[in-house]
Amino acid sequence: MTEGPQFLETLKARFGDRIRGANLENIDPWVEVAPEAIVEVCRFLKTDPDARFDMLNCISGVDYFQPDPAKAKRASFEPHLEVVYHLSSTVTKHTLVLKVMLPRWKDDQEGVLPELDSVASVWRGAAWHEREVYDLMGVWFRNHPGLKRILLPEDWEGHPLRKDYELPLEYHGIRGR
Amino acid sequence: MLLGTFDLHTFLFVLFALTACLFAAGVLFSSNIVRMAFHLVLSLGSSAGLFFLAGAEFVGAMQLMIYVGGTLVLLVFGVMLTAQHRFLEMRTNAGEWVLSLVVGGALLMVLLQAAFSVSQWNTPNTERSQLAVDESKAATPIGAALAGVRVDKLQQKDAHLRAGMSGYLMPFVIVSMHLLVVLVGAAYLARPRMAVRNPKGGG
Amino acid sequence: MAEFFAQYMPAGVAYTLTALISAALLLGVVGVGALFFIWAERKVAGRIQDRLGPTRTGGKFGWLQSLADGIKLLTKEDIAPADADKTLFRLAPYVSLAPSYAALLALPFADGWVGWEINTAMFFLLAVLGLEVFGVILAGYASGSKWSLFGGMRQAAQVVSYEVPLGMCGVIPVFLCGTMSLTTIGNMQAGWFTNWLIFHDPFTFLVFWVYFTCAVASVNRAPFDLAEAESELVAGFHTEYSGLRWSFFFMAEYNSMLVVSGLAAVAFFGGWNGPVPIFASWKAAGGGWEIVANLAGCINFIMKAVLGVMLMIWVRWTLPRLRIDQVITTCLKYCVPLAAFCFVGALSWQLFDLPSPNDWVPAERAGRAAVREPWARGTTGSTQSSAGTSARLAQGSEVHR
Amino acid sequence: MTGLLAVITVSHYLAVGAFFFVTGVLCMATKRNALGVLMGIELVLNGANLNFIAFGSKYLRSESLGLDGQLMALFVIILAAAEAAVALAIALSFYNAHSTIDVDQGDELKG
Amino acid sequence: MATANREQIIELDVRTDELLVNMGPQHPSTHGVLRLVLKTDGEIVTHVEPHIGYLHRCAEKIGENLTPRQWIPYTDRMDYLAAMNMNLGWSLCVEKLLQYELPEKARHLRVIIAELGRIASHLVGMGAYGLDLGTFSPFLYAFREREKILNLFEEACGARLTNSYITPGGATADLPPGWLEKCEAFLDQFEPVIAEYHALLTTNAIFIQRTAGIGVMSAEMAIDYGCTGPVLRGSGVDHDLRRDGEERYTEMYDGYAFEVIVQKDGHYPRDHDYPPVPPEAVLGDCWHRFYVRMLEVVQAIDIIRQGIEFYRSAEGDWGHPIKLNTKLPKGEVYLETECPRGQMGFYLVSDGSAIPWRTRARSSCFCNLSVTEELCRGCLLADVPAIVGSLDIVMGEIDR
Repeated sequence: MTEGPQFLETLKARFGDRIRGANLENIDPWVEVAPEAIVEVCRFLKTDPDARFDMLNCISGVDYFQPDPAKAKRASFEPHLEVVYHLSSTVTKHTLVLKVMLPRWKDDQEGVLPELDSVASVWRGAAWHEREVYDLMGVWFRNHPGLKRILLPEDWEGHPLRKDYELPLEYHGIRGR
Repeated sequence: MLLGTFDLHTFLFVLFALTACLFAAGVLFSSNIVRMAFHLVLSLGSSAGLFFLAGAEFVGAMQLMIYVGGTLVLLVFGVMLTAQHRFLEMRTNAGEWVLSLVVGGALLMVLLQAAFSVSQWNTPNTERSQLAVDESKAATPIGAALAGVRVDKLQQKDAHLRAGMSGYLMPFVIVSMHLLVVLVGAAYLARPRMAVRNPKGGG
Repeated sequence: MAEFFAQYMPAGVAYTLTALISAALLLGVVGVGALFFIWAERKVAGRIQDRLGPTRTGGKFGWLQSLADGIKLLTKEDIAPADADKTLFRLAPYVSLAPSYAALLALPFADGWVGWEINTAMFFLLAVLGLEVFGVILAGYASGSKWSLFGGMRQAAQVVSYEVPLGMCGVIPVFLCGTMSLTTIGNMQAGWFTNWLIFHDPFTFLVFWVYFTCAVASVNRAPFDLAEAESELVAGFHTEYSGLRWSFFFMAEYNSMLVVSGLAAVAFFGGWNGPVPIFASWKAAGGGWEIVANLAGCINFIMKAVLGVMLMIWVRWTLPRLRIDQVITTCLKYCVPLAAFCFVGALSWQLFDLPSPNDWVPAERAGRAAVREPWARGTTGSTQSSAGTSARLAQGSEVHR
Repeated sequence: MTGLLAVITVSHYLAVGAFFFVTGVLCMATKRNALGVLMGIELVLNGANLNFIAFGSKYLRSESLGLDGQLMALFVIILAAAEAAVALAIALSFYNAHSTIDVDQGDELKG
Repeated sequence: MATANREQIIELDVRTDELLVNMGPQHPSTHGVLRLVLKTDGEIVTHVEPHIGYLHRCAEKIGENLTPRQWIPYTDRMDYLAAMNMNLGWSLCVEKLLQYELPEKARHLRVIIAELGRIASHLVGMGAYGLDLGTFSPFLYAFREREKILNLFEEACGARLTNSYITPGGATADLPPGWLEKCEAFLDQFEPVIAEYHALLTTNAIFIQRTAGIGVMSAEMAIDYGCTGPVLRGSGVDHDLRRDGEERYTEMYDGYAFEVIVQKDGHYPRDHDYPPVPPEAVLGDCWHRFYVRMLEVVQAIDIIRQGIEFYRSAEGDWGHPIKLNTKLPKGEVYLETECPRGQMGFYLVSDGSAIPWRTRARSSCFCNLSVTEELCRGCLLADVPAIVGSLDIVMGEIDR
């Protein structure tokens, strides 16, 4: 993940402002990609002979939202969702972190999940990771081969890893709180 | 008193005959195909007991092995293959039942009448007690007969008949060929018509 | 016994009573045998796996473990699934138990110590053992469970396949001895162990292993226990069974193991004849001495049979399970051709009267276990000496001459 | 009744055979399931077998058919096995074509 | 009459007759509470769909409410068969965020413990694989040896299964006196025992028949699905984080001589007497995955022996656990370690407080299991346990 800067220039040259930015100071530098470009960028990174990021290690969702209004004022971030892609290469042994920033709700309508293109067409292994992100974090992946909950029951409501998630009062007769 | 006059043969005969008939009726009257197969197994098994009783031990064992152990297993297998509504039932309507029972009953009466009317059949073998136990056991003569030697007809007086005493070699060969052809034919008939997926990496 | 009862009651009742008592006795043998083998299996398995097995119940070696388990099973609730065909479901264990129980009828434990001296005992045993599959199929089918159905289907395919090589293996001793009577086959192998049919020639030696493989497969033991393969089918045909009905399947299985091992002992290992003819003179002496000799023979036979069962137990706890296609392949590609090859080989060996180990035992030169037909050797001299040779076949051979 | 069962004779075997035969015929007539019909045939053949065995039994008749009876029964069993194999194959292939084993459905020649 | 009869006909259709069966979650061979929905056509499996989540315990959510050291026991319960390696992954991740420099002695201690954990885990994988194929005894032979490792663990940290031993900053305690000798004695005793496993499984004819050529996974497919660990190397991909990982992890293995267990030019690295690869085996099949594990056990013994020497000669402190409420610097780190079952990744996002803003565990088995659907398509029913078993999954890690 130290190799982030190396690919930043290449990516910027190729995708221009669809590469929204980067943080090179972080221990693992990351590159921010525009949501609409993520599939293209990933496909480029996988096939580019210099990069060869053939393995998708992980897709994680991070919810930046401070539910406590008192703390929210001091929070250093705007409420948003991040989807983080950790890539690595079994050939060149490089690693890279990509990030996509999404609104917490689509068009700021509470309850409507933000949407993002699925990278399952680039790495088949992404399908399950995206299902997990959808399940626990609530991001709707477009063009996913079978997006449904994976860890939680299919009739579960809500996405538990969101910071404002509250446990249901009861689920099929089981007391939640 | 009915029970008082039984000897062992009678006792076993009644036992096997009753079970055989009971389960044969079971085959007829059950509409569930698996139960029919089950009843048939027991019925044929009991009739194998009758074979043993009549001294035909080889045929009895043959009945158990080929008929009950082979054919009927195949049959049940067929039932399982075809009946995925697992307990498949096909009922016959009442009209057919009445008609067939009347006809069947009449037929049975005629046959029973015939069976008991011939006095030669109806008289017991008076020498049965003198019969050596080994006499009735015929596995080796049967084998010899199938191989072309009638060891039981050695005392045949008629020279012409003696010459023709080649036993059952010819039918045996024919039956063997027949079985072979049937097996090939059955395998051909029952071959899967659909494209068969090869199991990945299967041996 | 029937005559004794007949003095006091009508003959029909007497026969029924006799039959019931005999049946109960045999069932006791089956039950006790199963208890012992289940205990032995657990004990042997334990030792094989570096542990102790049962240790507490009934004293030092856990003697009573299987009895305790039996009592536990007795008290268990008898469950039938809602989807099951209840009648067949309830009957299936008995259908499974009955043939393996009936097979004991024709299995001689010593010279003349046999429930039913039947001329076609070998054939009868193989036929009856083949019937056991019905219980399994019915159980699989009637359980209303998909796993059971899989087990039943597998069992049907497997047993029907394995009956072919099993029959072929069984036919070799029959042909060598010229009879299907197990008592005669056993008696013909009297004398030194060199006279046992397994040492008769290389083909009989080979065919014993084919027989053993097929026997293991036909009694549904590992590595051929496809019908109850727990790693795939949960428990196969007996998934839905509980309590005593469940244990009936096991009684049937262990009893069948005993029967096929006993059959192997008679057909290949001299039956009740020990490796060294110690009791031969006693037997000839008749009277009480003969009974003692027979008792020793019976013990001898049981030891051989139990050894076979132990071998099966050993195999079970050592080998992984085959896949269904491999099981059928083993049968059709290896066992059947091998058995056929051995069949031809053993008969040729006999036909050309090639040497056999028994020829090298001075005292036993003439006592080789086999039919030696004069017509087959091209001589008219009466060289055949075995007591059990069928007189009728000799008669038949005269026709040819 | 007592007299009827006093000593078992050929007739008794024939009676059981007759029962098998009739049951088998009725089975063939009433069952609409192809495999049921097949089972009827097996019953009929078994009834015939019983007759052969009875006539061939030295125990029942001194002037018996002897070995011939048993051999006939043997051939019947073998042929019945062959017949069952073919019938089962036909039933399966009929089933594949018609998706049923109701024999009433097999009234056209081309499946 | 014919029309009346027709109404009673039950429609049957043999050609589309597929049996839908549930393998699990209560099934003897699904390694915990995994549920596989199988569509079978006779014995052939046409479709497999894994259903997971039966063991989901919200570990990630819990991690957002605990300090990193408090979360250590939760990592134990992920891959509960290799708890030490889970501890190690999380500890390294936290240390990476803290930029903590580990003392020399602690490094070797961790290597010894981690490799012991690898052996213990592979022993379960191996034994349970025997169970999947229907043989019970190797399982107990494997557990007999595993118990000895657990004894060592117990002596070091007091716990056998959920150890919580390795912790950010080092370990909770130093190895007790005399432990190294016991460990060496164990290794000397254990090394010859491996031949037993090879005899019972690896070279057993039935075992080879059941595994060779079954569930063949190409290298591309393995990489594409993100498979890691023995599953990846069983497909012939030369990738092991102990050598290829990031510096924070590989520096732990500085000075250790070991080779990546992977088939190259038809051969596995041969520094021991391994049984040969049977001709039936295809690279990427169940047999190779199993074999890689077996070889890794031998290799782990080597590494531990080296580690013991290093540990003995190492100077200084064995490290000190960080304070329970250490403030984490703002930032985010991701670190993967080579765990027995594959690459276990931890992702830690910190907002500057003592409690992480987000913790994320990247499960190796999760990715490894995701291939089941494709790997099992068209195999036989009995191959399903063989294939799933060869992936050596632990549900605790998949569901977290």
